[in-house]
Amino acid sequence: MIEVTIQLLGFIAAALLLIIGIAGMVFLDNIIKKIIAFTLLSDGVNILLVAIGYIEGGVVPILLPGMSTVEFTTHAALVFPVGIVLTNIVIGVSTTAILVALAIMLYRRYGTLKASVVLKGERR
Amino acid sequence: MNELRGKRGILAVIALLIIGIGFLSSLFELAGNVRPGVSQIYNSLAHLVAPNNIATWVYDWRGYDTLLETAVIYVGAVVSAMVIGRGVVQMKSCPQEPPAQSKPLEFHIETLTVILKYLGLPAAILLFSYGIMVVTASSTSGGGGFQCGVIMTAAYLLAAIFYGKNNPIRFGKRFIIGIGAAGLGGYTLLGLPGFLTTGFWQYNIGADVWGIAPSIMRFIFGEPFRLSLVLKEGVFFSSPGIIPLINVAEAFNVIGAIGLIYFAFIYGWQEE
Amino acid sequence: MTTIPSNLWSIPLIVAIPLLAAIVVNALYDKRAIRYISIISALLTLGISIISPYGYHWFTGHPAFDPTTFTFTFDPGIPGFRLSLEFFFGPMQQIMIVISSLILVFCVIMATSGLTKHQGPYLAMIFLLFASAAIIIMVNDLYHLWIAVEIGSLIVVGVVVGSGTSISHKAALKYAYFSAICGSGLAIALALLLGITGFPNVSDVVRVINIFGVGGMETILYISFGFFILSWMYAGGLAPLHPLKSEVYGASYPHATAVLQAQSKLMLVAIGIIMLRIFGTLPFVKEVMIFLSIITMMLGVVIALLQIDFRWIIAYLIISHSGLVTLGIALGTKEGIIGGIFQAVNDIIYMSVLLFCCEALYYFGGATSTRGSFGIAKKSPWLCAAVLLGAFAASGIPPFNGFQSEIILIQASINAGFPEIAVIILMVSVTTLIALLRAIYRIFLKPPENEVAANAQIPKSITIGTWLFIILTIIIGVYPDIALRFIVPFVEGGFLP
Amino acid sequence: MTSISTSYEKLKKFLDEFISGNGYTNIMTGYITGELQFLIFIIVLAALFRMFSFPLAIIMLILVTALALYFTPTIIGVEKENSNDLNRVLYWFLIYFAIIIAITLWGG
Repeated sequence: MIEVTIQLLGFIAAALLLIIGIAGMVFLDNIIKKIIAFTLLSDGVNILLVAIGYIEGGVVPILLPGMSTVEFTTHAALVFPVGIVLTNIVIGVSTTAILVALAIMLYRRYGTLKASVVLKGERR
Repeated sequence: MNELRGKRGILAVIALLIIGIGFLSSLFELAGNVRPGVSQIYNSLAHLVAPNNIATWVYDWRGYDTLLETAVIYVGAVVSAMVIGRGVVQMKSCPQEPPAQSKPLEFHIETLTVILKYLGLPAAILLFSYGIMVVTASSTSGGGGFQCGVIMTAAYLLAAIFYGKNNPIRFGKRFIIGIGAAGLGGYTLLGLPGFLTTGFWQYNIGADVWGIAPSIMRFIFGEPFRLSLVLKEGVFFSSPGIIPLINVAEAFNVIGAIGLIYFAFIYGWQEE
Repeated sequence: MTTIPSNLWSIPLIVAIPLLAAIVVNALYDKRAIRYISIISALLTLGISIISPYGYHWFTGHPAFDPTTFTFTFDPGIPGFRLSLEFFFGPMQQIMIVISSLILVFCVIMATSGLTKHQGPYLAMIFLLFASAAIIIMVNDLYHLWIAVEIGSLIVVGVVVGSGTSISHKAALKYAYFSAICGSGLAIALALLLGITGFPNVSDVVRVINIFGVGGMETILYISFGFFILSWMYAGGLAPLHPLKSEVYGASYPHATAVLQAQSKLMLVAIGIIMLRIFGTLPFVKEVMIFLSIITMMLGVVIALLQIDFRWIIAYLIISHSGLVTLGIALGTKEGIIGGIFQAVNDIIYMSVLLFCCEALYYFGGATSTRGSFGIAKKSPWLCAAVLLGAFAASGIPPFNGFQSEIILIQASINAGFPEIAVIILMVSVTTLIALLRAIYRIFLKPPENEVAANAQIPKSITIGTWLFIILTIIIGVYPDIALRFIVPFVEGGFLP
Repeated sequence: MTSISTSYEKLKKFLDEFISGNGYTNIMTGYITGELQFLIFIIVLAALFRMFSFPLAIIMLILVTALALYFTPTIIGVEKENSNDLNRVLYWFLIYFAIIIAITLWGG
């Protein structure tokens, strides 16, 4: 029997977000909806990372007065996976900005946001 | 959207299910079996640098990564502005189709309620000062550069929404780009002192955990931010070193970058 | 024996100079000084990569933790867990970076002389593109690899939208869209690897997996490989994503495409080698990589045959030849890896020749379509000779460099027990010639039916660049040891010395 | 099974509808070469299955050859499937990814 821990719940949430995100990016046709699906995907990655850094009964990796260094070492959340989340947020922001800017410009040119119309295959 | 209807759609759903099942089954194995690895070493050395170990991780243990991460948002801003029309280039010998014109957004500020109209400016100013507080209050521990930038640009956006294009907090384009360049350039150049004195780029000479920086540099960068940490084992004298400076540079960069994104989206881009 | 430095001076400069140059030119925007600043920075980068010694750089200067003695050490020879980010500059990295910075120099000169006024952001993107490529080939750290791949993809979008046309906007949106998916995929792969090993450094990950095992969590390794290969696919435009990557190549200006293809090949080599190191011992991993490369190779070349524009033909051929590079790495034998990396070097060189010739066609009014015939051979016989020599080099005809690497790849695949792959490599090289000659005949050799600019002046930089790279193809073709003596030690001495 | 001459006719008909005017013959050579290339390529690819299992490879080889010859000209389909349509690329991306996961996860 699988023991249900907070970490496992986090993983399941991450996996669901990821699958919903990929499904949205593939099956939805509106470019803006696709971008929203990407933000779901990116949040799924964030939750996955936070859950990997989770420690049962742990503390935030910030030293507070009165702590012991040995205890801190064993109980603080894993700082590496938690720190990567910051990077992923920044990357998500930049990618979203670029995608939205491109969507705006293509909308001005074609007057629609349907990927099957704007981004259809064409011969050169 | 004919590509994903019918048989193709069913196949795509099956493919998605395979991916999902594989991913979930792997995560069931991972739960509870995560190896701490290098994170524990980082945590065990936290008291020597700064109390906020996430900030230490971001700016000291992984300082160069964070430089590139900072560059990511800079690139994001420059590219978004480029899409809108800033810096579009054509071959002189063979001009192609004219680049798309980007019109400024239209604001309808007449419909705002009186409360919003009169509380908007104080709110924006409050946000602005809050941003400054976030980046300066963290001087002893680092952290908050990105947050400060986001808060300040939020104030900028708020002002634009409430007061239209001629809002009180209107940055010029040169100013925004200059701030961004100063931020990222400052962050990059903060690697130089460590490089010149110890040979390691972005060596945190102020904190100097390993004692390889010359004492003069340690004095210049370390002493102003020295702090004492009262822990169970005793009092540790730790120092974040150049982390607060990097933090300020990061804040400048983020203000410049997100400001440029907002600017380009709101005002469009016209060459003078 | 001399000790390997862990604070090699050149690595930060190779990365920081393009970064600073990008910031400065972006801020200057439309000033004349941009030209001089960018040329000087590109030359500086080239010089540094030529004279640099070999070694490591541990950014932020934190030592390695030796778990056997519980001490910290600055000696990279001692196998310890690296606390800081590790870069390695070895012979393979040197030849890759030297060639890409050579391309960067010519690209910058061509861009500043041939483009309209507001070049600042565009040139900034080109500098950052080079920097990201150099980082990816030098890095030995998964986390940093991920950031570099992400920033690289955003920069590619920037380079493509630089021309501001609707084709480029569409290509950029599609590419950015996949960068969003595949970048997240790489983040997941990294997160899973971090979860089962606890370390981000590639050498540490490999060591942990080899010594401690994965504790019955092979499934995670497989899933991690699956997500990892997404980034490989998309960095090099491998099989399902080849239409998008070739669109990116075709929609940007040819001088930018030269840097783009160099970056993509560097990424392919770097990510491929990292995948081999981490997952190489798992069953079916190499087979998946081999199949992806073969499909890419063939589809690229077949679709190149159907194109009716010189730029798009080259774009699909670049994709197809990326398949050759990945094939060598995917074979996993020493010979194969040598062949793959050598093919990457040669590929960057001869594709640049073709792309520079394509850039010259812009000075005849953009006469790149094979629907018309322009008779450019009569107007500029030297350009025609150059493009023919480039086509011969690309199709592996003996005195040129393409021959040398393809023969290594063919031998490697026969020795690995796959004579069929050798047949496919031969087919690819022959078809490359057919696809190129079709276009060259229409554009250059056929008597003109369409008007082109009467007295087009091709800038000297394009002529010099083209012929310099042609001379390089011949030199490497005649004396392959010039390049191989950089590549062989890298492969023979384990993946890292 | 179609002979080469009739598949040539089919291709010509397709191209007649598709491309008009100048450059017709030039494009035709490309299509014919591409067609032959692709046929040989999928046959070789089927033969490569021997790295997993030899009898399977023989069956695959015969099957694929028959199918490929039946479906000539394949190049039109190949070109259509390899177009730069975002949704089509996404579809193939998903399929490839699922196959890779399935092979590595449950095949090994």
